[in-house]
This record gives sequence, structure tokens and C-alpha cells, in this order.
Amino acid sequence: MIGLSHYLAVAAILFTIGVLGIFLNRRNIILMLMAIELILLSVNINLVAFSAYLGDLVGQVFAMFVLTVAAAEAAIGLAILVIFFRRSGSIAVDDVNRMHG
Amino acid sequence: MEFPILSILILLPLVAGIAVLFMGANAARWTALLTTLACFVLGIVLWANYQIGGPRWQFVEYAEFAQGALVPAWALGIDGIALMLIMLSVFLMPICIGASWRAIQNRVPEYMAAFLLMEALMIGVFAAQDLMLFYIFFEGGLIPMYLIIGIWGGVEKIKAAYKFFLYTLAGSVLMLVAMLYMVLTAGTSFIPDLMAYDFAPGVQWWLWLAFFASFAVKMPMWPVHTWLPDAHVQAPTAGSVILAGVLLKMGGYGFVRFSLPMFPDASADFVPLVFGLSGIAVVYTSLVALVQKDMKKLIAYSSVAHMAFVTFGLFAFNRQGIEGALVVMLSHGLVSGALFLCVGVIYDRLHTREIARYGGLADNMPGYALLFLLFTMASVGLPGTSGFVGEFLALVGTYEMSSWGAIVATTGIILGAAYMLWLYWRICYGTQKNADAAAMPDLDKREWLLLAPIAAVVMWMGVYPESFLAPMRDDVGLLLERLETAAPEGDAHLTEGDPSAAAAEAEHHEDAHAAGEAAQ
Amino acid sequence: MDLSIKLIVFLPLLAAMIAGLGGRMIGKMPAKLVTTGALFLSCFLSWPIFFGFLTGSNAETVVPVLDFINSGDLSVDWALRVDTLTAVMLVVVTTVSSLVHLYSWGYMEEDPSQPRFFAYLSLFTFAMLMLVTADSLVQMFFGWEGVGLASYLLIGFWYHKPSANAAAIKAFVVNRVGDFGFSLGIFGAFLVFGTVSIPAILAAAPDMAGSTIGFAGMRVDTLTLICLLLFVGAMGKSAQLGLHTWLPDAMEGPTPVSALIHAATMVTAGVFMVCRLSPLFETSQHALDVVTYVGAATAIFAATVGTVQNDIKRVIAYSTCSQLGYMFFAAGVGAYGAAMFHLFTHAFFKALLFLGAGSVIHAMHHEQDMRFYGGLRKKIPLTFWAMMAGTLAITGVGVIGVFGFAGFYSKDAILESAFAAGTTPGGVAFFIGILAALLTSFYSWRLVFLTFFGKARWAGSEHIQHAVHHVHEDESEMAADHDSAHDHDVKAVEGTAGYHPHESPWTMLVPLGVLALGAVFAGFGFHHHFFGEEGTAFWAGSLAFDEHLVHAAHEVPLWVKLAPGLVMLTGLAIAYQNYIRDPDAPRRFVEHFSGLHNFLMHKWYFDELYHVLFVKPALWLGRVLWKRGDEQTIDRFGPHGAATVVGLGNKLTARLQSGYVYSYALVMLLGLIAAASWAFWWAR
Amino acid sequence: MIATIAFYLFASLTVLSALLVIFARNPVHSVLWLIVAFFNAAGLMLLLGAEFIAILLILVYVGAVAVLFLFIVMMLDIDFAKLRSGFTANLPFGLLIALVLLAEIVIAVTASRSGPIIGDKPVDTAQPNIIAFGDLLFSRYLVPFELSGLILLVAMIGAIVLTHRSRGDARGQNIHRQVNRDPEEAIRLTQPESGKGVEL
Amino acid sequence: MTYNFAAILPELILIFGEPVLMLTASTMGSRATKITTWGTVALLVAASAVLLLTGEPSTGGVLFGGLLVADSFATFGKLLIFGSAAVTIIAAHRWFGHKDEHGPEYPVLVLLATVGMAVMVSSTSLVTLYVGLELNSLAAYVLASYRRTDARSAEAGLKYFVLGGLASGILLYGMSLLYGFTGTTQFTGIAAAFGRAETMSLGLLFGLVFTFAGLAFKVSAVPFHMWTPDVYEGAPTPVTAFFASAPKVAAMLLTVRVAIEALGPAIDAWRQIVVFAALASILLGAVAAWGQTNLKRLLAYSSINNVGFALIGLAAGGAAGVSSVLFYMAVYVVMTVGAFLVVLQLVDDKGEPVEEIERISGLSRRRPGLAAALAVFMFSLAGIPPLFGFWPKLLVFNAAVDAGLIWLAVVGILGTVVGAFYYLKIIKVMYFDDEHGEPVGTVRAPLEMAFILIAALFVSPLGYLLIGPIGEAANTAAAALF
Repeated sequence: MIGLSHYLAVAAILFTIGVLGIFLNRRNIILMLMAIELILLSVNINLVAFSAYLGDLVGQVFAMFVLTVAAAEAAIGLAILVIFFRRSGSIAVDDVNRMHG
Repeated sequence: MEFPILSILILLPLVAGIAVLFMGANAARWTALLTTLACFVLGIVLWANYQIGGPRWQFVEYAEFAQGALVPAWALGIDGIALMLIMLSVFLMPICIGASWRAIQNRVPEYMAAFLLMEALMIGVFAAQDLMLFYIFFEGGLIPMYLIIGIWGGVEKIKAAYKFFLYTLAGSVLMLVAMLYMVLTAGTSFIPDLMAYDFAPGVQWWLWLAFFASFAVKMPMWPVHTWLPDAHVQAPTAGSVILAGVLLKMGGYGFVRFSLPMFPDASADFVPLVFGLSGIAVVYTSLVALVQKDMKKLIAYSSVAHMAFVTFGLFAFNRQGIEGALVVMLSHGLVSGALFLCVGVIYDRLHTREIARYGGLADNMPGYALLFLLFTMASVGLPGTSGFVGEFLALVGTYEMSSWGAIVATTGIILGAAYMLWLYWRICYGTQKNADAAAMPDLDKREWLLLAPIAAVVMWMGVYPESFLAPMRDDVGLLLERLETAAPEGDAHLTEGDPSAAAAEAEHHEDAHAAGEAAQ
Repeated sequence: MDLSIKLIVFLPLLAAMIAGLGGRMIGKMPAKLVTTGALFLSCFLSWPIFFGFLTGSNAETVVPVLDFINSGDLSVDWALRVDTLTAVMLVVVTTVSSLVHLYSWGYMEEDPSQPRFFAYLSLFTFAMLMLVTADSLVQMFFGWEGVGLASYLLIGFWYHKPSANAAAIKAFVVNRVGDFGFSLGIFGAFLVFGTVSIPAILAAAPDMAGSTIGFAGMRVDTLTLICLLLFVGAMGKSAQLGLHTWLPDAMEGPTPVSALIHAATMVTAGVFMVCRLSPLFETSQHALDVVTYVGAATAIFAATVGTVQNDIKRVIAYSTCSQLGYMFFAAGVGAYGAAMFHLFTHAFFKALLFLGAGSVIHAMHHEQDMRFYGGLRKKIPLTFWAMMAGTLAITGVGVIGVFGFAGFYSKDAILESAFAAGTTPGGVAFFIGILAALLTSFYSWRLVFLTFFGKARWAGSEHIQHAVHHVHEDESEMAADHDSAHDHDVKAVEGTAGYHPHESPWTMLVPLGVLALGAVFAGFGFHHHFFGEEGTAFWAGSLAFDEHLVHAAHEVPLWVKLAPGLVMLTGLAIAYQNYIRDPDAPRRFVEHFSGLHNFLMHKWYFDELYHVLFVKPALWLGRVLWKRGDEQTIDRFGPHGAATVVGLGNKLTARLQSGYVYSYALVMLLGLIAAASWAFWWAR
Repeated sequence: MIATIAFYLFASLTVLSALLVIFARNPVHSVLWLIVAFFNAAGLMLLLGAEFIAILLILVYVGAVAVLFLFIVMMLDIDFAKLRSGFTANLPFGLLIALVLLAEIVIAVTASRSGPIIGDKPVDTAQPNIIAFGDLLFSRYLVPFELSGLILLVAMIGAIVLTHRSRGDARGQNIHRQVNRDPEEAIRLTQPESGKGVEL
Repeated sequence: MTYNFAAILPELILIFGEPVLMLTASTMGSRATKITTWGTVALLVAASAVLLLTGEPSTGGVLFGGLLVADSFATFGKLLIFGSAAVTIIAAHRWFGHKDEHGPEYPVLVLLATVGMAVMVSSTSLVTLYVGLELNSLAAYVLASYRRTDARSAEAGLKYFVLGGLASGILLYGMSLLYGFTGTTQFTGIAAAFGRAETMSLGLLFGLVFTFAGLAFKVSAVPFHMWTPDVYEGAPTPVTAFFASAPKVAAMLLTVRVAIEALGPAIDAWRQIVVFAALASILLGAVAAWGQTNLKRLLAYSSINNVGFALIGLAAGGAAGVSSVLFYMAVYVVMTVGAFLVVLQLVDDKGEPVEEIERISGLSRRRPGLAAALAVFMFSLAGIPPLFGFWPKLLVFNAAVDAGLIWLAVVGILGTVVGAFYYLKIIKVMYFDDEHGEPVGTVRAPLEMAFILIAALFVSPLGYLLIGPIGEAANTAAAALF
């Protein structure tokens, strides 16, 4: 029988993969943005699962807001990515290192 | 409430300090001088109107910003001890301005502003009757002093300024936590109330240690004294004068005002610690002073040694000790200030503080040699000068508490004579080695005006210290009452013998052997 | 008497201030006049007081002047106490001082800073008078330190000379070691008696007998402790063995200073103090024994060293030291009257000797090495006779029951009472005293023979050569290149090199004459009062006068009475043999016993020992504590250490802040995991 | 039973495609795997009875976000060959702590005493999901809803502000300038001297 | 359901004023920027005025079924936020002035972020919290990379975005757990669940941990501070000034509200986390600031450092603790805005902004007033009496001591000593060092100078006169949470 825990576990795995995507990859920033989308997805699964098992729609409403924000975030993230690319000609993560210390 | 003289004493230099920022160099000098002189006059008025034997707190003022125990109230008021220290401050201040008259040529308005601010804060420290107000004034002094050292200081001014600032800050922040605890526990930040509040003995320990951290640094006591030589050496002359003359006294004042009356039990418990550190300080810093090649550094180290007499005296828990310590504070304020001025006089001429560059100044600067000699002798505690009265009383008190303490402290007067006289020899006596040093003119009028008043007061305090002791007497008495229950017994306490047996013994000299055993 | 004592004490101070502060303005002559005049006035006011006590018409009084320190029980006033003891000191101090002032007119004639000199002298006199009139230990300490200051200033008067400066500082610091004890003694006395007033202490002292007190972790007998601590002070001021090293060096000062301070007055302050506090000392036999032994040891030590010194002033200085030893052991055996008597006579003849020596030195153009003297008897006859009077006095020439020079009475009194005391310390002191008397006689006559007899030997002296070529050389310049002559190898050449010493001016000779009178008659004139049948009445309780001892001293066996005279003659004979009949003998002696000679020449190596024991370690420790302690330990682990730690932390954070997004994310994640793990732990 | 199989299918595919998003070499492939992941996640939500969110997920994510990603990846002239393919040096460490995190979360959220107030079975709601959803959204959650409109406004303004370039060579219409043009400035009258007119 | 729109009038003013402004501006051509700038400022002032005038609504402040609240806590926060936003908008106007980069969009974005912040401080539900937070964050990402021509600006935006995305993911995850294990998104409901022993669970605790982690990012507390230095340095200076002030207040107040209202019963659970974050922030902020050469970066670490002190107040908990945090933030905002305003005035003779610390050497001679003001701000930030910056520090320590956390106060206060070091460094450069930087050009900016003067007077000892009013306001605001 599939219970709440299963969904939560899936979400947890997705969350971890998303986090991994952020701090493990050196290839490109787009991947990072996608990793963030994965994290948000995991949250959505969480919210919907909880919502379903609680019999409370608020979780789904929340998930909708998360979706909205995710879309907006993607737009802004990609915009920033574009201007960064214009400046440095690269989207390699290692090149985002002008400031440190 | 009548004339708010204390507020005016604080606000006058503050306002003048802001005003001079907008003036030219000369106007700033004159404004600063006139302001400090006005403060001095006010100080004299203060002293003249202080009723010896009157109420404990006089010239009381009180105003509140807001509700709450923690919120600093504008609570001012002085007792005799504070009065004397305020007098010291207002007396030294015009001298400091005068000492900087020519020596400071750049950023004069800022300089004068810093000094005036300093004066306001110093008076505030001694006049504050509210714990938080005290702390604000106490810590606030760091800022102008930091700037004075840092901007107008010597070659290594930055290191010295940092060391001064961070050392003293580190010392005093712990005190702040203790103050918070006290206000929360006692429900008041009014110092006279706190002085009568009995904190639980266990708590007293921690509070005492926190306050000690602050005052020990300020004092400074060994081993947290190392900021002092650097700060003194790098500061401009007037800065050193204020530093040695007044700022160091805040530590001693703190002990008298806070540590002793507020935590009498802890103070008694920590006597061995204080005496131990003071004893080390006396010997240690005297020896270090002996080998210094820089005049100011030598005097700075000697200050540490002298301030150890203060701590000795204060923690002797008896009248002689405490009064002596207070007189040492006053005397050291004058004498070390004067010595720094003396250094400044020749520094202004030759721009070096290296002892070896001078020599034989008694030839071309006899007036200078005379005054320098006087201050040297006052520094080594020659009777007839202010140095003696304080040291003597402090040591009498110390002896009553601990003979070991007195023995160690008294070695300080031997070493003190050695390094001060050796310094004097190398500066004023001997043959002239350098043509430029030999060509230096004697004191001019301005310098006489700076040094002669100090000399006069030093002698006054040495010959008739009653003027200075009288205002403080009742306050010391009250302090002693407070300490009475806690005061530990001295190690030198007397055990009555059997006079008849002793008389018999005196008749029969051969009984010496028995007396020898008794002596063990 | 109230007014006159105030005048006596404060006139010199006034004069000192006028001459010192205004010397530049008013000029040399007025300064000299003011100071000398003031002193003579003091002197003339003092003698009547003394005679008043002598005749019993004066009684002990205390003249209050001003409050001084009031701190609880500790109450000290400025007050002038006059009693017999004070009166004795008053005349000694004012007389010698005024004479020395006068003498300095001549002696210091060429010095450019005479006002300063006279101011110092007067200042000294004031301090000394404060000391002797003290009614409390604190005021005594004031005078004590005041004379120390004046001594410091006067020894270092020729401040261009490194040796003078060194000697001045040494004098001050060594005295401070003594003061260390003195102060602790005062503290202790206050603790025990609750007062620092001398009469009160003396009155209370017997009640304290047998009590004990804690000191430095031990329990000791109260009175012994206080007496010994005070005695340490006396040792320092009176240059007793151990703390004596400053006195010979103090001869760097001008000779009048040596006469006044380092012979007649200041150095006897210790003896005065013991006598003043004699009732206190009487309560502690241990303390008295220590006083006796120290005095005796000093007497013999200084006498041995005195026998080999070549510097005329150093010989007299060691002689002073030795004589002070006498005084102390006299006090130690309880013969305070004898001690004061010797102090009194010694003041005259020793001042005389010093001033005479000064006259010689003046004549010899600041040559002080006796090996460059010789045959001066004819050149400066008046000085010679004055010196003879002094020598006769110090060696104690006299015929029992008939007449004797000053020292004859006082020294015999001391020796006899030591014997009469009948104690072990007394006996030891007696025999040592006799031996020292032998040596005293020897070195005193040696001095006379080397200086005034034989042939002129000053051709080799640099000073004389200097004088011959640059007659008008500034005196202080001369002094500047003068080096302590006793150590380097001197080639004394016979001959005058064309230099003919002249007798000193009258300003110098008059004091010599006056003092010579004192040296001749002081003993004869006053011995009944000081240490005789009239003693009790004379001292009138101002010191612990022991009549029994006086009687015992008068009834000692004959050999005891004769012994001093015999050893004096022996000393004279040895000196005559070695310096008149066989001038080469000393050289042979030195060759044979070079070890002993070096030992004595180097003053038993005290200076060297102290240098190794105290001076070097102090400097070394100072340097170590400064560099290793302050800089390398406190600063290193304190502020600099903290700064280093923060700096390292800063490097660490800078590395952490690598600029890479993924490492930032990693840090965040680590924080998250840490918090999550903590939640696990917390919820368990 | 079917629900169980469906769950495991969707779940495993979601996880797998998510992993491939991370590990794919080509960003284009990553985006495509992301789309797969969204589809499967939508499937999971369908299983939970949240039809509206499931549809929304596909519409918004697949229809807009993923396409946007693709668009950007294509638009940026990225040399994919030059992109470093490796992972950070702390890969093993990173994996380790990721596993720790995962383990902690899984234990925490699935622990037996995790949610006593939650039943272990989805609640069947009588009302169709979308109606109830709408009711809630436009009544109680009106303010957040309106605010999310502001969020989209920010996204719009932000994207425009950041990426919009006024290129010098592009000729656009400046209405403001046109309207406000002063006739005096529009024409410039010149009277060239003969022979010195337009240089050809 | 009835809507009490009157209670959110300030927000409504902003929300509806903005489109009007934008539409007006779009027809104004070159004057558009000016219009939006001053228009926005006017809107903020109007909103603040409404806030001040209306006071707390009679409904007890709870609005929209408990999604929002208009209590005095929110009012306190909003006033600070609106005020600092207005000042930073004005400052930006001058700073961007000579460049083409400044567009009418800038004030709009700030204003939208401000609306988000206003929602943040008044939200009482996870949903509104999230929406407000994201509204603020998204605008902030754009603002950080606002100078498109500057690579550092783009990098700042990118870093901010990626890390912010991660942080909001973590926060969301935590909130989803909170929602799941309590069944509600209302703060009060969550608090009730925490309060009941039988509902307390590990999952709930994880929700708490993740939520705090996400919020810690917003207030840039260690170890979630990593973005701060880079973003502060890279973002255009007016934006940095904005970041350091209003969002910090909003995030801190939000954190306080969540911690007290939603997670209050679990104070024992989060106190340790907050204590750790506080001490780590104080220490790291101080230590890391030490070697900085860039003024903005140094101020970034300073903000981390200061947040640590404010968190001490939170760790103390209770009304006194919250009040101290509020007081702290009020004074902090003035100090930090003042400091940034000074930094904004620093341009070289070509008009380029000066950010390197060593280039302001000798500033005390060239611009004595400016240098004095900066010195005052630095001493005040360091918490040295008699400057007013001392007082809020004292209050948070007092709260800690009151709560029995004496050791926390001791360690924290020792942190001020370490912290003092780098503040002194700036003063040292300005006053002690010889001039070797290029001459600093003068910007004629009377309005900014007036702001600087006001801020300087505020942190001067005169500020102590304000202890009464501010303290009262803070106490009232804090009381709203209990």
C-alpha cells in the first residue's frame, strides 16, 4: 500500500538531487537553475501529498503559488544568466568568481 | 535645584569642542584655552562650595530620559573623592592645551575638539551617579584618546592607538555585562543605591572579576599593562599628560566607587590576587623601567609601578591605605603629567625621546633642570612632595594588611629611585654630548606657566596634604563602614605577650635564647 | 625658645630658597651672604639653647608648626621638638654647617655655580635640623630623606663628572635600601603602637614587650622586629657595614660637603636615631646585640680599608665609617651617652680633618692622592697645625685624669662602657674597638706623615702639572677630568715641578681654627655632662641614660683604661717607622702581601660583590622582563596573539569565501545538516 | 494494485530523470530530462487526486519554464564542447553529505511518530478538486493570489530591464520624440554658396 | 468573508500607486526616471503617514482569515522599511544620475520589493510569508544585477539568485513539513501544534530547522551568509544600501515573528540554533571583515556581524528580547544607511565611485564633514559609547542576561571587541594615514548630506534622548507578538 511516507520519500530524494545539482556541478549555471526547479518540484510533491492526506486544500493552493513563483524565478534567473553571459561570454560555474574573500 | 554646575562643567567643553571644529587654528587654541580655564574656575567654585562634612553627595542633579532601570538617567553628583579627581582633570586640562600650543600645528581645531571632548567625558566619569551614564562616559573616553594618539601621535602611532583602544575596550566590555546583571538584580542603576546593595557573595565574585577586568586594564595592572608604554610613547605630549594624569585614575576611581563598596566580600576574597599582581607590577615594571632607552617609555613603566601602590592601598581595607591610594592617584596625576610635560619640552626642541641624545642639560637649561629635578624627586616619593604622602599612607595601610605586600611594595621605592635618578643623570647631568642638545634654550614663559603651577601643587600636597585629604575623609569613612564586615585580617596582627615575663627577660639578658624561640 | 627654634630651622630653608631660586637674579655674593648669614644666625641661636640644657634652665618643649598628615589614627604634625639630645645636635649641625659655609667661600671661590652650592648646603642644613627636631617618625623620615636629597645633590654637584653622578645615585639608592627598612619600621611601629609620635612610642614600648607580630609569613618578636627594621635605616644613613659602600664614593663631592654631610652631621643621623629611640631599643636585647655587632664590624672593617687608601679624603671617609661603628656599638651596649658624646666630638675633629684635607687639596690644586704630597708642613703651616689637632683628637691622645683631646674622652668612654657592659657582644666590641683604635692611630698618622712630612713628591701629579701650565683653568673643568686616582698605577716623583703650594685664604682658615678649638676642648669640656656623673641630669630623659653603666665604666680595670692609649702609641710607632724612617717599607709590604693589600684596596670587594649580586642582575632582569616578558610573552600571547589569531581566522574565512557558488552552497548545506543533526540529537 | 504500480513507475521515473538532469552532459538533454521529470511528477500528483495541480505543473513547467530553458540554452551561443564536464573536487564528500541529508530527511519525515494527526490514506473529497480549489483561492487566498500577480510583474519588469538593450543600429519608433518634436528643429534651412554646396 | 482593506491601506497605496506612476512615466520620456523616483518616494511617505496616523485597527489586526495582521509589530517594521527604502531611492537617484543605467524601473522594483517586505512583516501564514518573501527576493535579484554593464553586478545577481533559490527551496521544504505535520499554515495553528506534546515530532522539528535555515539566509546569518559579501560588493552601491537596510529589517522581523508566533512554544528547540547562528555571525563577521579592502564588502561583513547581535536578542526570547531586536534594527538601519550614504558620496575626480578602503585615506582632510560622519557611524556600529549604537547592543545583552544567558552576553560582548577592530580600520585610514588616494571629487548632494547629518545626529549621544519614544514603540511592537 502506498502511503504518505512514500511520497515524502520521493520528494526527499528529489530535494537531495536538486541540492546535489547545485553544489556538485561545475559545468554550467543553467543546470543550477534546473536544480532549483527540481527542489521546488520536490516541495510541490510534499505539499500536494500532505494536502491529500490531510484532506486540506491549502497545500495545493500553496503548491500553486510555488509554481507561480517558480515560473517567475525561472524568468528572472534566465535573464540574469543572459546578462552574465553577455558580460563574460561564459556560463561556466567556475567563471562566476570575480568576487571572493 | 540651584545652579547645575556639574552639567555646565560637562557641557561647556562639549559645546566648545563642537564649536572649535568650525574655527581657524588660532581661534581654536584660544577658545580651547579659555574654555578649559573657565572649567578650572568652575572647578575652584566647586571646591569652594563643597561642604566638608556635609551631605555625602553634593551638587546633585537628576533628570530622566525615559523610564526603565537600564536607561541612563542624567544623574550627577559628587563626593569628595570625585571632587578631587574632577579638580585634577580641570587643573591639568588648561596645561594640556598650553602644552599643545606650538607643538601641534596640523589639524588644530580637531585636536582642540578632541581634548575638550575628553575633558567633558572625564568630568562626566567622575560626576556620573548612574551606572549606565558612567559606563557611557567611561568608554566614550576611548574615542578622543584613540584619535589623539592616532592622528597626532608618533611614528608607531597606529599600533599604539589600536592597542590602547582594543585593550581597554576588551577590559571594559565584561564590566558591562556585570553592570547589566547588577541593574537587573538590584533593579536600579543609581550608583549610591548600588553602593548600598548587598549582592549575594557567590555573585559578587563574578561581578568583581568583571569589574576588575576593566579597571585592571585601565589602571593598568600587570600583566595587562603593555598598552600603556606604547600609548604613552606615541601620544603627543598633552595626550600623555591626560592619559597618565587622569585616564589611569579612572581605574582607581572604579575600584573605590564600584569594586570595594558594591562587592565588599569579593574584594576581601581577592586581596591576595590584587596584592600579588600589584607586587609583581612594582618589581617587574620598575626593573623594566630601569633599562628603557626612551624617556617616555621609562616614565610610562614607572606609572605602572606607581599605580600598583594605588591598588595596594585600596585593597588594604583600612583608612590609611585607601586615603593613601587616593593621594597617590592625585599625586601621580600631577607628577607623571609634569614629567611628560618635561619630556615634551625637550622633545619639542630636539624631536627625539632617546635618552642618549641628551645630557648635561643642567648647563643650558637650568630652570628646566630644577623643575625636572623636583618632579623626579616627587616621583621617587621624597618627603615634602606629594609623592611621599600618598605612598607613605598607602604603604602604611598595606603593611597593616600584608607585611609581604609592604615589603615588596617598598622595594619599589628603591628601584624607583634608581631608574628615575639614572634618567635624570642621563638627561640633565653629565657632559653635553650633542651640539644641538647643548644649544637648546631654557624654558620660555609659556613652559614656565605650564610647569610652575604643577610644581606648586606638588609641593602643596607634599607639605600640607590636609587640603586634599579633608574633602575625602568622610567618604573614605563611609567606604570603610561598608567594608567593615568583610575586611580580612592582616597577616601582621599583633599577639600580646606577657609583659611581666618580658620585663624579667629584659633584666636577664642571658634569657635571650628564649626570646629567640619566641621570635620563631 | 619657640621663636628661636623656628628661626634656627627655617632660616636655612629660607636662605636656600633665596639662593637657589633667585641665585641667578641676585648674583653670587648676595647668595653667599644670605646663606652664610642665615647659618651663623642659626648657630648663634643654637648655642644658647644648648647651654640652657647644659645648665638645666631649659626644659623639653615641642613647638607645633603645621598639620601634616591626618589619616584616621595616623596623625602627623609638623612640629619642632627641643630637648637635650636635639640641642646637642643643633649645635653640632649649625656650628659645623655655618663654618663649612664660611669655609666654602674660599674653597669654592672659583666655581661658577656657587649660589647653587650654597643653596644646597643650606637646604641640607634645614633638612638635618628637621631631622633632629623631629617629634614623630614621619618628620624624622622627612629630614632623613631631605638630607639624602641634599647629599645626592651635593655629591653630584660637579654633575659633569660621571663618577660624581654615579656616586650621587649610589648614595641615594643605597640610602633608599636603608629607608626600605626605616619605612617598614615606621609602618610596623604604627601598626603596633597606633601612632608615629616618638614620645608616645617610647612610652608604650615597654608594654609591648614579649608580644609577637607576623612578618613576611613568620611570627617574630614585635619590638625586635621594629628595632631592627629601624636600625636598617640607621645603617644606611650611617654607612654601616653592608650599606657603607656609598660613603667613600661620596667623596666625589666638594670637600666642604664631605666635612659637613659625610663626617659631621648626616652620617651620624643613624646614631642619633638609635639614641633618640633608645628606650625602644632598650626593650629588645636582640636588636641591641645586632647593633653592637654591626657597629663593631664596621669599626674594624673601615679601619682596615682606611690603612691602605691613597686618596686623602677616602682615608678620612673610612675613618668616619669606622668611628660611626664605634658610636653604634656604644649604643648597642647601652652607652647612649657615650655614643652621643663621640658623635659630638667626632663632629668637630672629623670636620676639622676634612676641612684641613680640603685646605691641602686646595693648596695642591685638587690633587687628592697623598702619594703626590709630602713635606707640606712648611708650605701650609696653619693647615698643618689644624690637621695635627684633628689627628690628636681622633687618635685619642690624652693623659688620664689630666687632659685629653676630644677623642680621648669619647673613645675611651665607649671602650670602657663596652667592657663594662659585661656581655658577650660588649666584650667582643671592646676588643675589636681596641684593634680598630690601633688601626685608627696608624692610618691617621700615616696621613699626616705622608702629607706633611718627607719630601715634596708632586712633580708627577697631573693636577699640579695642569695647574702650572694653565693656572687660570676653570675649577670645574679640572674636576671633570679628574679620575679616581687610587686604582691606576701612580708614579710618584719627588720634586715640586716648580709648583709652590700656598696657604688657604682666611675664610678657610677661620673655620679650621674654630674647629680645632673644638677638637681640642670639646671632650674635656663636656665629658661630665655627656657621659659622666652629670649625665642623668643633662640628658633629662631624652635618651635612655644608664647611670649604672657609667659607674661601671669608670671602674673598669686599669689595663682597660690604658689600652686605648697604648694602642694609639703603637699605631703611631708603626706609622712613624714605615713612613718617616723607612719610606720604602710600605712598598715591600705590598709586594709581600699583595693579596691582603688588594683585598683591602678593593674595600673587601664589596662594590664588586654588589655589582654582581644586585646591579647586573637588576639590569639583566629588567631587559629580560621587558623583551621576554612584555614583548615576547604578554604582548605575544595577549594583544598580538589575539591579532594573529584574528588574522589567521581572517585568512580562513577568506579561503572559505572562495567565490564559487557551489562552495557557498556547500557551506549552507553543511549548516543545514548540522542543524538537522542537532535536531536529531535534541529530539532523542 | 494498479495505483501501487503506477506510483512506483512514476516515482522511479521521476527520480531517474531528475538524476539525469543533473548528470546529463548536454544542457539540452538536461532540459529534456527535466520535462520528463515534470511529467512523472504530474503523474504522482494525479495519483494523489490533485488533478488541477498536475495539469498546472505540465502547463506551467513544461509549457513555459522548460521551453524557456530550452530557448535560452539555444539562444546563448554556448560552445558545449568547451564546457567542463567534471564535477567539483568534493564530489565524494558532496555525495556523502547529500546521502546523510537524505537519510536524515527520510527518517525524520517517515518516522512512526512523525504525523499523528495525518491519516495514512488519501482523503476522498466529494467535491471536484478544481472547484474547491477555486473557492479557496478566490476567497481566503485572494491577497496572496493578487500578490503573486505582482511577482509576475516583477519577473516581467526584471526580465525586460535586465535583458533589453537599446541597440544603436536598431531603429525604433520613439513616439515621445515624434509627438514632442518642434517644427523649428525638424527642418534645417541652409543657403550654401554656389559651388560649395553638397560635396559629391 | 469580509475584507478589511482599510487595514492594508499603506500597502494598497503602494500597489495601486505604482502602476499609475509607471503609466505616467511612460509618457514622460527622459523625465520618466525623475517622475518614478519622486513619485515612489511620495508613495512611501504617504504610506508611512497613513501608518502613523491610523494606528492599530480595532479588529486586533488579524486580516483575511489570519493570513495577514496589521499589528504594531508590523507597523514598526513597515515604518523602518518604508523610510529606508525612500532614502535609498533618493540616494540612488543621485548616484545613477550621471549614467544612463538608471531607469524609471529602478524605483518601481524597489517599491515592489518594499510591498513584498511589508507583506513579510505582517504575514501570519506560511503562504503569505512565502509570497511576500518571493516578491521581495525576485525584485532583489533584479536589483542586484541592475548595472548590466558591470560584470560584478551580473555576478552578484547570479550568485544571489542561485543561492537565494536554494535557500527558498530549503525554506519551502521546511514550510511544507510544518504544514504537513501540523495541518495548517497559520502561525497560531503551528504554535498550537508545537505546544501540544503529542503532536511534537521529529518531522515537525525538521520543518522548524529548515524554516530557520531559510530565514537565516534572508538575514544573512552564518552559515547562510555566504552570498552577502559578494552580493554587497557586486551590486550597485545604492542597491547595497537598500539590501543592508530594509530587507534586513523585514527578514529579521519576519524571523522574529515566525520564531515567536509560530515556533514560540518550541523555543528550547530553536534557541540553540539561534545562539549558534548569533555567535557565529558575530565572530565570523568580525574576523572576516578584518582583511577587507573594499568598503562595501567590509560593510557586508559588518551587517553579518550586526545581525549576530540582533539574534542574541532573539535568542533571549520574551518581550524584552523581541523589543531589543526591534530597537537594534531601528538603530542599525540608521547607522548602516548613514554609512552607505557616505559611501555613495565617494567618487573620484572622474565621477567614478570609490569603493577601495585605501583610496579614502586622508578623507578627513579633503572632506572633513563626510569623514567625521563616517567615523561616527563606524564608532556607532562598533558599539562604542557614547554613540547611540551602543544602546541597542546593550539592550540585546541585557535581554540575554535577563534570560539567564549570561555566557552568551559575555561571548557576544567580547565579539564587539574583535568587531571594533575593523571599524577602527576605516577611521584609521581616514584620519591617521597620509593621503595617497586620488582626490575625492565632490558631489553636490544637499539632500543626501542632510540625511547623513540627520543620521549622524541620531547616532550621536543626542540619540539617547530618543530612548524613550523608540523604546516605547519597540515595547509596544514586541508586546503585539505575545
